[in-house]
Amino acid sequence: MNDQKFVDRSEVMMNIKDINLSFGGLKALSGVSLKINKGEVLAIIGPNGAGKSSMLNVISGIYVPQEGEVEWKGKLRKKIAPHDIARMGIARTFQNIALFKGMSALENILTGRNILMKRNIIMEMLYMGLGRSQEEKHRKKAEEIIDFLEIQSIRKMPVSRLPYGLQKRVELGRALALEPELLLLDEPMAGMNVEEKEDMCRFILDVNEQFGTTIVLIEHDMGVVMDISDRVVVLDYGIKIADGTPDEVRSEQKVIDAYLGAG
Amino acid sequence: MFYREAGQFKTSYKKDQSILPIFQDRIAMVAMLIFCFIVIPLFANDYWLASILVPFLALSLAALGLNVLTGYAGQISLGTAAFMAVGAFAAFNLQVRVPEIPFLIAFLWGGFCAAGVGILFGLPSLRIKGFYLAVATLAAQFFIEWLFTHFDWFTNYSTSGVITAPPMTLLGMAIDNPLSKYFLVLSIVVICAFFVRNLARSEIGRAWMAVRDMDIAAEAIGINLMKTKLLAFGVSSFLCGLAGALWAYVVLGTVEPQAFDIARSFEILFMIVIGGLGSVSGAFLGAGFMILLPILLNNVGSLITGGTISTETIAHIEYMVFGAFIIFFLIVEPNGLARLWQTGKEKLRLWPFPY
Amino acid sequence: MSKFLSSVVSFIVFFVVSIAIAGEHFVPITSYRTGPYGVSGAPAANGYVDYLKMINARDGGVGGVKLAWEECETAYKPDRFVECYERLKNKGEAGATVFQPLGTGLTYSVIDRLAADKVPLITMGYGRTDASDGSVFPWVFPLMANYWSISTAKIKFIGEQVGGMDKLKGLKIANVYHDSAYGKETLPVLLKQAEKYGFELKGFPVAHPGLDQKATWLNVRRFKPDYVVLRGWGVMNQTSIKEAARARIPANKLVGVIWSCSELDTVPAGKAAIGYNCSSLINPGSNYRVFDDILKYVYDAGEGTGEKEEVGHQQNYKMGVLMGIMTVESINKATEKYGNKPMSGEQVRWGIENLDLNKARLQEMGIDGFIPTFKVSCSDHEGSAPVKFQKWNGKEFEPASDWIATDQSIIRPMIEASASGYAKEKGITPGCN
Amino acid sequence: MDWWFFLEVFIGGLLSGVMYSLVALGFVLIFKASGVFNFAQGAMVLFAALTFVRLLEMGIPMLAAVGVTMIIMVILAIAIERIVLRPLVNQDLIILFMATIGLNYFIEGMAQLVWDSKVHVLDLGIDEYDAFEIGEAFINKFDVYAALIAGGLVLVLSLFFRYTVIGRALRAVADDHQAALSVGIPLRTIWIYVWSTAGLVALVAGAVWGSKLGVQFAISSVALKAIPVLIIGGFTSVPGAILGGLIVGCGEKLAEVYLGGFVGGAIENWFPYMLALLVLMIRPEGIFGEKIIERV
Repeated sequence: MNDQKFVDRSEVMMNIKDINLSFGGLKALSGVSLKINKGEVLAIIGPNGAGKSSMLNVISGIYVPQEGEVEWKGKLRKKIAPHDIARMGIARTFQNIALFKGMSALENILTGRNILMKRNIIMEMLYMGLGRSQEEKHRKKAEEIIDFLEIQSIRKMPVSRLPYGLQKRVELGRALALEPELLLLDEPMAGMNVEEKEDMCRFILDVNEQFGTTIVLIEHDMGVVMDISDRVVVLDYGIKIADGTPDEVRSEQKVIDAYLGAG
Repeated sequence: MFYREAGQFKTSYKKDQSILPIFQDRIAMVAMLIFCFIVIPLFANDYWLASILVPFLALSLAALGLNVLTGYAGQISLGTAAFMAVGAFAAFNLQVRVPEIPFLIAFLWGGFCAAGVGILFGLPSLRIKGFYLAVATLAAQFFIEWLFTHFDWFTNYSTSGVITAPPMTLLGMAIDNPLSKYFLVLSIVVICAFFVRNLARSEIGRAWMAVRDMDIAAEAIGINLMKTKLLAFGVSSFLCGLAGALWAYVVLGTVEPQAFDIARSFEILFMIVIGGLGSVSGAFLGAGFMILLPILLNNVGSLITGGTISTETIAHIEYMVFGAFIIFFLIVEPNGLARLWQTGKEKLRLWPFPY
Repeated sequence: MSKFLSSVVSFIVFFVVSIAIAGEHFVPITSYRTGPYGVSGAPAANGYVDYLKMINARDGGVGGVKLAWEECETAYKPDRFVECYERLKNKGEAGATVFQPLGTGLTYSVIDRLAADKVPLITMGYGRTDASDGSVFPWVFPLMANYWSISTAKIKFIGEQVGGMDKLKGLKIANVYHDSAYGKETLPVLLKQAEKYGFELKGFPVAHPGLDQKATWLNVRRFKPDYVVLRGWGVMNQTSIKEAARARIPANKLVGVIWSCSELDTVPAGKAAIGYNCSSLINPGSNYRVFDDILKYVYDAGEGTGEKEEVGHQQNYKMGVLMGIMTVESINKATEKYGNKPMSGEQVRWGIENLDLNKARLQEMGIDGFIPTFKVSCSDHEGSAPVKFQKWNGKEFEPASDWIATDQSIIRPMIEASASGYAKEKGITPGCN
Repeated sequence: MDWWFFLEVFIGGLLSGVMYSLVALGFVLIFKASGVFNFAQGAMVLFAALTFVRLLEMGIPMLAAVGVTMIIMVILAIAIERIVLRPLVNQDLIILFMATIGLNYFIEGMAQLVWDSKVHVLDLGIDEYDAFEIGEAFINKFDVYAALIAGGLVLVLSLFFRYTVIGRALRAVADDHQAALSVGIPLRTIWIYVWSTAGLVALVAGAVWGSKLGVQFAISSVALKAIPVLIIGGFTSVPGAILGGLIVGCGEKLAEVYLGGFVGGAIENWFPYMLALLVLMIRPEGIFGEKIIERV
């Protein structure tokens, strides 16, 4: 698992073609097109209400745009049941933490493995055969993630008792447990202090490098975004106003206007 | 001092994932089982066996069932008694129609019928939540009670609409005295508790809890809400059905549908609220509490007051104490007796150090 | 929490050292004073206890041995009753004398235990009907009249009203019943009589608890019955009486069963209940010596259980007194055979089976006219006493008929069939020893 | 098909429907303001009715008795807020729901302990037995008056909600606790108000049901009749409660009369619930309820 994977950054993983999304009268996204390349770290930024979260939900398939189409690995993607998204290899974290409060950190991460387990009620009831072996097998995987995220000490703690930063980390762990190809992070660093942010950045980059996971993230902290992302997409009032490397985007006039609120 | 993990290093995840990772807990469990299977039978008199322990165990099983649904999977149900009724009447009917069927098979059949009905009335849970769902289960409660009261076929056309359980024999041994009944119920309940515990700590249990804690996130990590909820309804109702069969066969011997009225459903709901949602031990603690409290008040009342206060007054006070206790528990420890026990253990674990 | 534990401990202790009441006949009293039926249960319990108190005060107990009793609240729930039964059955020096559950469901829940525990059960006007066949149910005594017997008397009463059983032909009789085991009990025997006398019978179930019966009574009205048999219980009764009035069915066309025959049912119905008839095991009125004695020995001594106004006036209270009478008389009978010492359940069983309440005895007991004469035997655990019908005049019940004998010719075969069925099911060999 | 009879069943249904709404109203008020499903409403009805009738029996004049009962209900409301709601304020609703079940037991016990468990006749001076005769159909006057009382109460309440400060405050709280607090509405005061109002409704319901059934333990079970009403009408809507009541009333009466016969009758207990279930499947928030939106 720790061996560096070679990833071809030019291969398009998801191709989103000028989509329009609106709730009732309110237009969330208009004519946005976007390519997600395999193995890249893509940041979606923009002022509040720019449609970032909507974009993320379109990518994850929770929202189905009224117009436009989404290609996943070269194939047109139809409407899918929410629980099938994960099976496509897409995992996500939530803006305001959505951990399973009643469980420990370890259990949360193990729950992320559920999708990779086989359901056999009898065996699980007896905790024998498959029921047992798979628990133990996946426990190993979970422990690897725990080591990777450096949260060994809190694995048995109920997540509700963990500090905010660690909760975010556990949630990332849960997403990783799915072994996704595409990882969506909705403001992974919101409300974190500097150290926590630095840790989180490190984890995100490690995930991207070690597992070759494609990452799409929404973030407010410009500094962070510019540091970690290969590519940045800027949305404003549901319209894509810029798309390029951090440096290109930084120098884009529209972006500056949008952020300074001028124009 | 004695309750410590220190020095018990888990050399493998296998060990760490065994049902009771901590050595002392294993000892305690063994002691518990010895107590239940050997000590109690030696010392308890028929009154305790027949009219406290056996009903207690039967209702614990029902509470366990409801705890699977409400405690683990977070779906509230007020129809528990109805599912018990299904279990009881299904078991009875199978034996009446096919007398050579052994009663244990009939019990299982009762459980499965209940599971079927449970899943049927669980369907609304796919669209509705909270007490909206509770209402759906109330529909089950009233409908099923009516069904059994009303169609004589279910009671095998007994003039009084009361079903009388056929005598039970296991391996040629008649189960008719309090002791044998106690052993029967105890064994069934222990096995079921073991199963539920295992489910709870396996993939299915996690799926349930995920749905309970945050259904959106659960979906996002690929948990099929529908399957998971219905499975919870199925397993839960199965256990309730089994409990119902025990109630009819072992506890009362004869029941009318009214024995499974809405009051019973609430009683069992309280058991898990007081005992602790989402824990196996909670079901037992809650059941014990709910069974003992009325008898306690009833006795202590007449004992202390020496009959100067009418049983009427005592009975009213009983109601009040009951309600008060429920509120008290919800305020002080929403996770019930089981959690109190847990925190107690954690303290003990660290003792004498404050943290 | 700790409080809870300590109380549990004290509770257990209480049981370990539950002191047997020595040298007394022990009478277990299982009553229900709470819940939806507490209204009916409380006065009955008062009557029962008052009578026992009176016997102790007046006669110093039975055969020189005092009566001791303990009351246990069942809340009309079978499981609670079973618990009370188990708790009380071995109390006292010679164990419990006799149980009176005062509830059909309650009765059923212990029938199978009686033989093993050697405790008899008296179920007056309720309980398991086919238990009248003592050869199959040696331990159960539906004394005086069971549901079916009363039902036959009821049809006879209606016959009287219309001037002869032959006049029943072509009449329309509605049977409005509580939709429960209890309510459905009389359906078969009513059908049988419908065949026999050629009246048209239609059943109208009322959903428990029967707070709103509008729909039911609209149906009844559409049926245009000549008479309505009301088989209700608890809050259902008065609602039925009211709804009947609203459906323009005169009260004197209603005939209630013995559990629809109390002030609790008529008073709330107000003027709608005037003229309402119902069957009863006892004669209305309060001028019987037994009540004077209760007032004299119990209430004047400030020992009264309930309110003084109840005594001799409240129907359920009177039923309670009747329960007391049967218990005490059975014990008395038993002492005649087994001597003046605390009686065991088994001995009392003999006492009940040999009850002979003839005129002389009733006079001795100061209840002549209060109840009819009857005699129990092994084959007839009922004693087939006649039934009294009462009429509500707006203030109190007054006799609406003479004592009407029940028609055993109809029901005896049914009872025996049903009983033998039970005997087969349970592997009992019927017989009178 | 006898149309007069149908008419009578129909109107009879409407009228008893109003009686259900009357109880349902109490639930709605509390749910609107605190999101709590107050299972104890039935017990409150019993308690209010018992208090009222016992006061009357003591010879206190009707109006005074109403006043005193009201005061007692307010005290009860305050007590409930202090002892039960305040400590549970941040628990999830299901816990609060269960707390009210506990409350239900407590009040039932208290009501019977303080007063007693006998049947008390409550005479509001309305003749229960004469009826308007429309063609061949009898429409019972008492039911009509009951309906009028209920209707009046609803009118007053909806006006109260619309035009008084407290009323608006209540609505604000209903919409969003935080918002309400931030604009400086003390949540606790609101709760006391709303529970008191529910107490008033309980008193009216208790009086009407009590004079119909006699005041006794059994009237606490009218609450069970009100639940399907709520589901159908929606937990948050006063007019919904009324319409729901009417639908349930009519539905169950018509069903009992015209369908009951085929399945052996006495279907009144479960039919409303099945009806409610149907509504839930089609429109989970009830006919008048506000849509529940979940954000991702």
